[in-house]
Amino acid sequence: MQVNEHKPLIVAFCCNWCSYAGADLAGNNRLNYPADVKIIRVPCSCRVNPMFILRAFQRGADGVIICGCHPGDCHYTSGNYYTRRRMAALFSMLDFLGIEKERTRVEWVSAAEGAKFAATMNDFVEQVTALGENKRLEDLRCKR
Amino acid sequence: MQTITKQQLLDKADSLLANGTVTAVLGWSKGEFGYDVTPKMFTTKEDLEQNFVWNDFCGVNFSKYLVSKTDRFEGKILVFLKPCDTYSFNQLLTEHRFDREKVYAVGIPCEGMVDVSKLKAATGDGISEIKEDGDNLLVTTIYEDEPATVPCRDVLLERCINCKSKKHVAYDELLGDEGEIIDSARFDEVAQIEAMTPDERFAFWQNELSRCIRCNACRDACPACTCEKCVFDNPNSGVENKAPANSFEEKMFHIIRAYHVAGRCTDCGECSRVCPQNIPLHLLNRKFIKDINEFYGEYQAGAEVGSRAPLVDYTTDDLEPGEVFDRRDMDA
Amino acid sequence: MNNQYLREELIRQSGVNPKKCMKCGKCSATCPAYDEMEYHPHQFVSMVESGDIEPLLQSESLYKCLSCFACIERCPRGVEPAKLVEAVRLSAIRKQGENRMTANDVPALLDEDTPQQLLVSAFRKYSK
Amino acid sequence: MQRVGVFVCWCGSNIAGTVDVQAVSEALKSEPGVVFSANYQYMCSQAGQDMIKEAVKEHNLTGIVVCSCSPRMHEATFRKTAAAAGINPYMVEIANIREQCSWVHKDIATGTEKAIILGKAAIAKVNLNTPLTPGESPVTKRALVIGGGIAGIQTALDIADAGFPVDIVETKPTIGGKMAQLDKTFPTLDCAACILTPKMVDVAQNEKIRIFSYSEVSEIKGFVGNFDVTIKKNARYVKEDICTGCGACVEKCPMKKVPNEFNLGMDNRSAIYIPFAQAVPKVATIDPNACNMLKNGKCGLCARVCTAGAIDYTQKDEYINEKYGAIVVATGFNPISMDKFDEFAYNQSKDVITSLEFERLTNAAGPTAGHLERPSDGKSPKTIVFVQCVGSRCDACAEKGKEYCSKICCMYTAKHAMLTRDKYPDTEVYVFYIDVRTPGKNFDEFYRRAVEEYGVKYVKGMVGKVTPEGDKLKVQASDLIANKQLHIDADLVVLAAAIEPDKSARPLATMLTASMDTNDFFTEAHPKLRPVESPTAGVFLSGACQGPKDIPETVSQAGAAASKVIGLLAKDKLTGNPCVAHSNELMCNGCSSCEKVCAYGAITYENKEFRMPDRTTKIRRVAVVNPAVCQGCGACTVACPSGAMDLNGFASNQIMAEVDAICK
Amino acid sequence: MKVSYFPGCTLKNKAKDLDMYAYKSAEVLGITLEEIENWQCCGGVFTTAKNEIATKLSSVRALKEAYAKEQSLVTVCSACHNVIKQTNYAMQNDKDFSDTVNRYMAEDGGYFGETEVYHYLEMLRDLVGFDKLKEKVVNPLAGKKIAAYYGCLLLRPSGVMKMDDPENPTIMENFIKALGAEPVIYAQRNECCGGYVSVESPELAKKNSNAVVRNAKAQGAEMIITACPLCKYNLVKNGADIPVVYFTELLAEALGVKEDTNE
Repeated sequence: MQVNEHKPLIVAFCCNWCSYAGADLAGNNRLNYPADVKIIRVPCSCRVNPMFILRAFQRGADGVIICGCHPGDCHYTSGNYYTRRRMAALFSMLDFLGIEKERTRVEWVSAAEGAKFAATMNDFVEQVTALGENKRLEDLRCKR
Repeated sequence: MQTITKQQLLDKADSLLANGTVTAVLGWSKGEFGYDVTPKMFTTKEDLEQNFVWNDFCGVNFSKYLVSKTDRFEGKILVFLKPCDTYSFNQLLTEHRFDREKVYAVGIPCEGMVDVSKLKAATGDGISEIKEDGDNLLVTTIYEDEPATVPCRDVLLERCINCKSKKHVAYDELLGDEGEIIDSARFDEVAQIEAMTPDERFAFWQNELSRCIRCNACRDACPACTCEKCVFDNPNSGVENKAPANSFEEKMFHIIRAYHVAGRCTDCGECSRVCPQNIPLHLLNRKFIKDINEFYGEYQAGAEVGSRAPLVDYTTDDLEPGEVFDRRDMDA
Repeated sequence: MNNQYLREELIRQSGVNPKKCMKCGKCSATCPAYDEMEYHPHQFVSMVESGDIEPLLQSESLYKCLSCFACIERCPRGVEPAKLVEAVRLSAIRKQGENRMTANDVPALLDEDTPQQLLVSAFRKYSK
Repeated sequence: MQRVGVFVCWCGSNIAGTVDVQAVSEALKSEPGVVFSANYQYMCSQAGQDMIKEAVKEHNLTGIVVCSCSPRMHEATFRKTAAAAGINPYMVEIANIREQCSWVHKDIATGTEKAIILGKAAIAKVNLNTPLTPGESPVTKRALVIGGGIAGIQTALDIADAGFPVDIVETKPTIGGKMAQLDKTFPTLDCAACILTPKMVDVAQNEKIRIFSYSEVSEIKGFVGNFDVTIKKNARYVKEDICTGCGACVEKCPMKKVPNEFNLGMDNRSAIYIPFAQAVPKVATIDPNACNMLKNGKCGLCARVCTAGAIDYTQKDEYINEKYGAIVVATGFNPISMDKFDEFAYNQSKDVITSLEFERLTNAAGPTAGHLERPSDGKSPKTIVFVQCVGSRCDACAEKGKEYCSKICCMYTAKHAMLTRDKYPDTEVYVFYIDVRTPGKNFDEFYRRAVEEYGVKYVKGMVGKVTPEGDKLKVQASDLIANKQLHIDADLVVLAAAIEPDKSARPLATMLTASMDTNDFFTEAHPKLRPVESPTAGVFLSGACQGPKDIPETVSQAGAAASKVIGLLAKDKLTGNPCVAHSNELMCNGCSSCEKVCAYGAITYENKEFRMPDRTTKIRRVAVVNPAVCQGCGACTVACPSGAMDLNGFASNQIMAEVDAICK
Repeated sequence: MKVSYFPGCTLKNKAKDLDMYAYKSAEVLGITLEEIENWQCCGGVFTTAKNEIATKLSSVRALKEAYAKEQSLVTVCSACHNVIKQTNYAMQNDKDFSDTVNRYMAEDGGYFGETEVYHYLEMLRDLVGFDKLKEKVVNPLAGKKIAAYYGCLLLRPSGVMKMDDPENPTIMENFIKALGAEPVIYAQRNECCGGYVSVESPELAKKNSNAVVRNAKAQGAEMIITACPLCKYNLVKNGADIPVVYFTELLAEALGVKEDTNE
C-alpha cells in the first residue's frame, strides 16, 4: 500500500450566476487551485439539496463546499438566504453527529471574485486534506 | 392515573354520534396485550362499548391518521386530542393535509403516558395483565404469580417527562381542565451531547444508530411524515429504502428524515415512542428545534395554524453557516 | 547594471511591489526632501524595479529621506516608496564599516536643546 | 439511455496545452451511452459545429456532450448546433474543461484526469436529460426608463419614435441630468444646453412619453415582458398640471438661503424653486426641508401669489402602479466626494473646486453668469492648476478612490483648459497628468490643439500638496520629464474627481435582481456582445450606470438599448426558459412549502381529482408552476418534503448522477 | 481608570514638561498613568524593513507588559506612538515577524498585538471624551488662535495609526476647541518638520520648519502646539516667531494644574 498523502475529493456546488462565473474568472486569470475540486453547476445555491451533499459523502467525497452569490446579491433575490438557513441547520446537525465540521463549507463568491474563488478552494482543500479521508459519512459499498 | 375517565370519553362519543355531529369516532382500541393499544375508526355505539379503551398506554398521536381517514370520508370524524397531539393537528392544517371541516376535535387532558419498554425493563417480559391502581400500575407477568407494583411516574415516556405543554392549541370542544405551556427541560440532553467532543458525539450516535433495523416505524408514526410518496419509497429519489448494509446507512436515513421534518416537527415524540430499538430519535429533531430557536428566534411548529416554518423563511442578517460553530465555541 | 539578486532582496525586505507603480509621480510631488535628493522617490521605485540599484547605494539621497511617510500615504497605488528607500539604505549601511554616523560625531551635533529623540532616530537611520 | 456523442475541444492550445485531448476523447468512449467520441481544434468554429451535425446524422445521436470552455460562453452556440442537427437543444451538456480545468491546472496528467472526470459527469447528466420545449408569455407593450439624463432621454425618444409608450422616472424635479449642468461639450465645443434642451422639449411634447419627475421606483415585480412596477411620486406641493412655471412664487418666496444643488451649492435658491430656466417639466417644487409653511405653518406666500392656484401644501406622496414589458436603467453617475483627498485642500479652500463646479463657474447660466471668478473673493484667477486622476486609478484604499479610469476627465480637462485660455489669454493654465487618454474621434486632435494653439502647459506629473496661504494656493508638484519638483502659486485649483455610479443604483439592482460589479456599475449580459443588456432578461442598460462614458458614447448606447427594447416590445409573445420547476402531482402533498420560498409567485395550488386504485376518486390540493413566471432557481425543489418538485435541466437525479460520476 | 504609560527617552529629559503636564492633567480627568517598569527607548523611528527585529523588541516588551496588566498603552510622544503602534500592527498582521519576535521573547506565551495603543490625544478623545474635557476646563483659553501641528508621525501611515483622517485631521482641532480656544486650519500642519535629518542637513530642516510656521501664521495662528519634541526643537531652533508649546502644557493650563507642576 502506498503511503502517499491522501488526495482529497472535493465537490463544489456553484451557482450559475455568481460563483460558477467566479470560477470561470479564476480560470480567465489563470489562478491555480487543486484539481481535487470538481465543480457542479446549479442555477442557484438554493438548488442544493442536503441529499446531494450526503450523497457526495456517501460516495466518498472528503469535502463539500457550496458557493453562491453574496447575500443580497442573489440572481433570484432570495435563493441564497434559504441556502444559508438550510446549510446552517444541516451543518450543525452533521456536527451534532460528530461529523468533522471542517468538511463542509458555504462561501459567497461573486462573479467578480475569481481570486476569492481560487483562494477559497486552496484553503478548503488544505483544510480537508488535513482531516484525512472521510470515514464518518462514507458508504464503503460505494468505494471503487 | 389519567384525570379524565374512559366513561367521560365514551359519553361524549356516544352523544356526538347520536346527535349526528359526527359519523365516526377515531379512538384507541385494545390490542393483543394490555399495552399495545391501536387506533381504530368506530362508527357504532356497540363497537365503542366493546373495544374503545382509554388508559396510560394511549400515547398514539391521532393527528396523522386524519390525513388518510378524512380524504375520502363523507361526514365528520370525532377525534380525541391530547395537548401534544393538538400541535401536530395544527401543523397538518398549516400544510393543508386534511380538511378541517371534516373533523370534530375534542381536547382531552393527559397526565403522561407509559413507556412500554421502561415497564418491561421494570417487570421483565411476558406481561399478561396490567391494572391501574391510582398512580401505580399492577403488572402481572406469566413468570410471576404476584403482580408487581410500578409507579407510573417511573415508567413515563421520555416525551411526557419533558412534556412541553399541557395546553391544547386546537379543539372544537374541551373535556376536563385546560393546562399550561410548560417550561420543560427538553433540550438539556441535546445540550449535553453538544458539550461532548466530536469523537464522543460520533461514538454516541454510532452506538445508538447502529441498532437501527430500518423498520420505518419512526417514519410511519411521525405526524410530519405524511408525504404522498416518501422519498425513501421512491426509486427516483436516490435515497430509496433499502436494508441497512453498514453504519453509514442509518446515519444517512436518520439525517435525511430529521432534516425533512426540520421546522415542521412539533416534538411530539412519536418516533422515539415507537422505535423498537429504543433509539432516542427525538434528540435529532430536538437538535434542529434547539438550533432553529437559537439561530432564528423561538419557533414552535404547530403552535398556530399558518405560521411560516423557519426553513422556508429568512432574514437578510441571518447567521452564516460557518458561524454556527463559532457560536457554540463562544457559548462554551 | 542589472542586479536581480539585490532587487529580489530589496523587494522581499521592504514588502514593496514596484510593479504596482503607474508612474504618476505623486510621491515625488509630495516629497519634502525632494530638492536635497539626487534620486527622487519615483526613481527609487523604477530603478529598483529595473535592477539599477548601484547608483542608489552610492547616493546621498539615502540619507535625505525623512521617513515622513507622505509618499506612502498619498500613493494612489499603495506602492510605499519610503519603504524601498529604507531597504536600500539598510543594504548600504549594513555593510562592514559603512555606518554613516558614529558616537564620535555626537558632541559636534549637540546644542543645549537637542532632544534625545533626534540622536536616537539619527542613529537608527544612519548606523547599524 | 441516450446515444451520446462526445466532442472534446482543443481550443487551440488553451485546452490542449494542459489537457491531453486525445486521451480524454478515448477515455470517454467507453462511458455508458457514448457511441461516438472525437476531438477537434475549435468545436465552436463552423467546421467544429459541422462535425457535430454530421456525427448526429451518422451515429443517430440523441445526446451531445461538448468538453470545451465554460457553458456561460458557448452553451447557447452548441444548443443551436443541436437544433440545426435536428435534436432538442436541451440534449446538450457542456463539460467545462477550460476555465475550470486547463486554465487552472498546470500539470498535463492532472488536467487530463480531471477533464475525464468532468466529461464523465456531463455524460452521466446528459443520459438523464429530457427534451425541453420553452413556454410562451405575453408582452406588455410599454417601457420604463429609470433616470432622465441624456441617456434616459435618448432611450425614451428612440423607443417612443418606434411607436411604443415610455415612462421616464426621474428623482430630480426636472429631467436633464448632468448634461444640463455642463457648459460646452468636447470635442466640438457646442453648448450643452443648446443640444440638450431641444431634446428635453421633445420628450415633454411627445405623446408617447410620460415623465414622472421628482419620483422614484419603489417596487418591481414580475419578469421580462410583464414587469409590475410601483412608482412613488414624491409630494412636490405644487399641482403639476396646473402650474405654468411662471416663477412668481419663486420670486416672492422669502426663504432664499437654500444651497442650490443645481449649482453645486455655489449659490442659493428659494424654498420653492424651479431648478433652471429650461427645466422639464417646468413646474415649481417646494423643498419641504426649507419651506416655513410646511415646517411650521407660517408663511403661505407662494399660495397667495400663485394666480393659477397650483400650490397645495397638503399634497401627499402618490403611488402609481404600471405594467411594463421592458425596463431601461439610466441612473448615471456622480463625482466622488473629495473629503478623503485633502492633500489638495478641497475642504480648506473655496478656491479648490471640482471639474463639475468649474463647469457651473463657466456656464453663462451659472452662479457667476459665466465669468470665471474665484469662489472665495470673486477675483479673476491668473494661474489655474488642473489636477487629473483625483481618485481614479487608485487602488491603494477602496474607501478613498476608484480602481478604474473615469474615462471622461482627460477630455473635459482639455476642454476647460482650452476654453480658459481662449477667453482669458493672460491666464496661465497648468494641467498635471499621469497619462492623457484620448481614444475617440477627434479627441487627440482636440487635446493637441489645447497644447499647441492655446498654450496650455501640460506637465507629466502629479500634484502632491496644495497649501492655501494668504490668497494663494501653493501647489507642490512633480514634473517627471524635467525631473524637478515644481512650486506654483495658483489662484484656482481644479480637481478632476473620479466618477461613480449614482447611489440609487444598488437598491435598484436589488429590486431588479440585476447584477452589479464591485464598483456598483451594472453588469452587462456579455461585456462585448451584449453590452446594453443586463443578465436579467428584460432589463437594459443605458449610459454611465454601466461604466464611465462620455456623451457621444452614452447617446449611442442609449440608442442601442432602445433598439433592444423595441425588438422586445415588437414581439407579441416571448419564448421562455424551459429550465423551470414542475411538480409531480402524484407526489405533491399540497403543503405550500414551495410557494413560501418562491420569490416570483410562480406557484399556485389547485384541487385536483385523482382516481384511486380502488376506483374511487379523491380530491387533493396540488402545486402548479407557472412556467412563464418561474425563473428556475430551484428553491422550491429543496423546500418540497416529498421531492415532488423538480427542476428541468437540473433535475435531482441529474445532479446526483453528476455527484456519482465525480465521486466514482 | 488606569492605563499603562510609555513616556519615552525625551520626556524624561529634554521634554519633561510634556511628561509632567501629561500626568497632572490625566489625574484631573480621572485617568492614572502607570509607567511601564523598566521601559526602554522605542528607537525614535520605526524601521520598515521586514527583517529588522531587534530594534522593535523594546516596543514589544512594553506592549506585553500592558497586556499582562490588561491595560491599554498610552504614549504622548509622537515618535514613541508611531513606533509602538507600527510594531503592534506588525505583531498583529505579519506572522513571520510575530513568530520571530515571540521566539526571541519566548519566556511566557505568545503576543500577537492584543494591546490597544492610544496616543494621549486619542485617550482624551476616546477614553475621556472632548465633551467631558470641556467640562473640566477651569481656565478657558478663549480668543486664542492656535495652530495644531501634527507633523508626519502622528497620523501616518494612516492604515496603521488609525488615529484620524491623514489629510484632514480634526483631533487636535477639537482638542483646541475643548480648551476654549480657536483652532487654525492650515495645510502644512501634516507636513514634516525635517526630523532627524537636521543632524545632517540643517538647511532642509530649516526650509521645512519655516514653511510650517509661515503657513500657520499666514492663516492667523498666534501659537503652535505639538506632541513631538523633535518638531518643537526644529520649529524653535529654526526661528519660529510665535510660541511653540506641547499640547499637554496647554491642557494643564486650561485644567488649572500648570502652576502645580512648576513647584
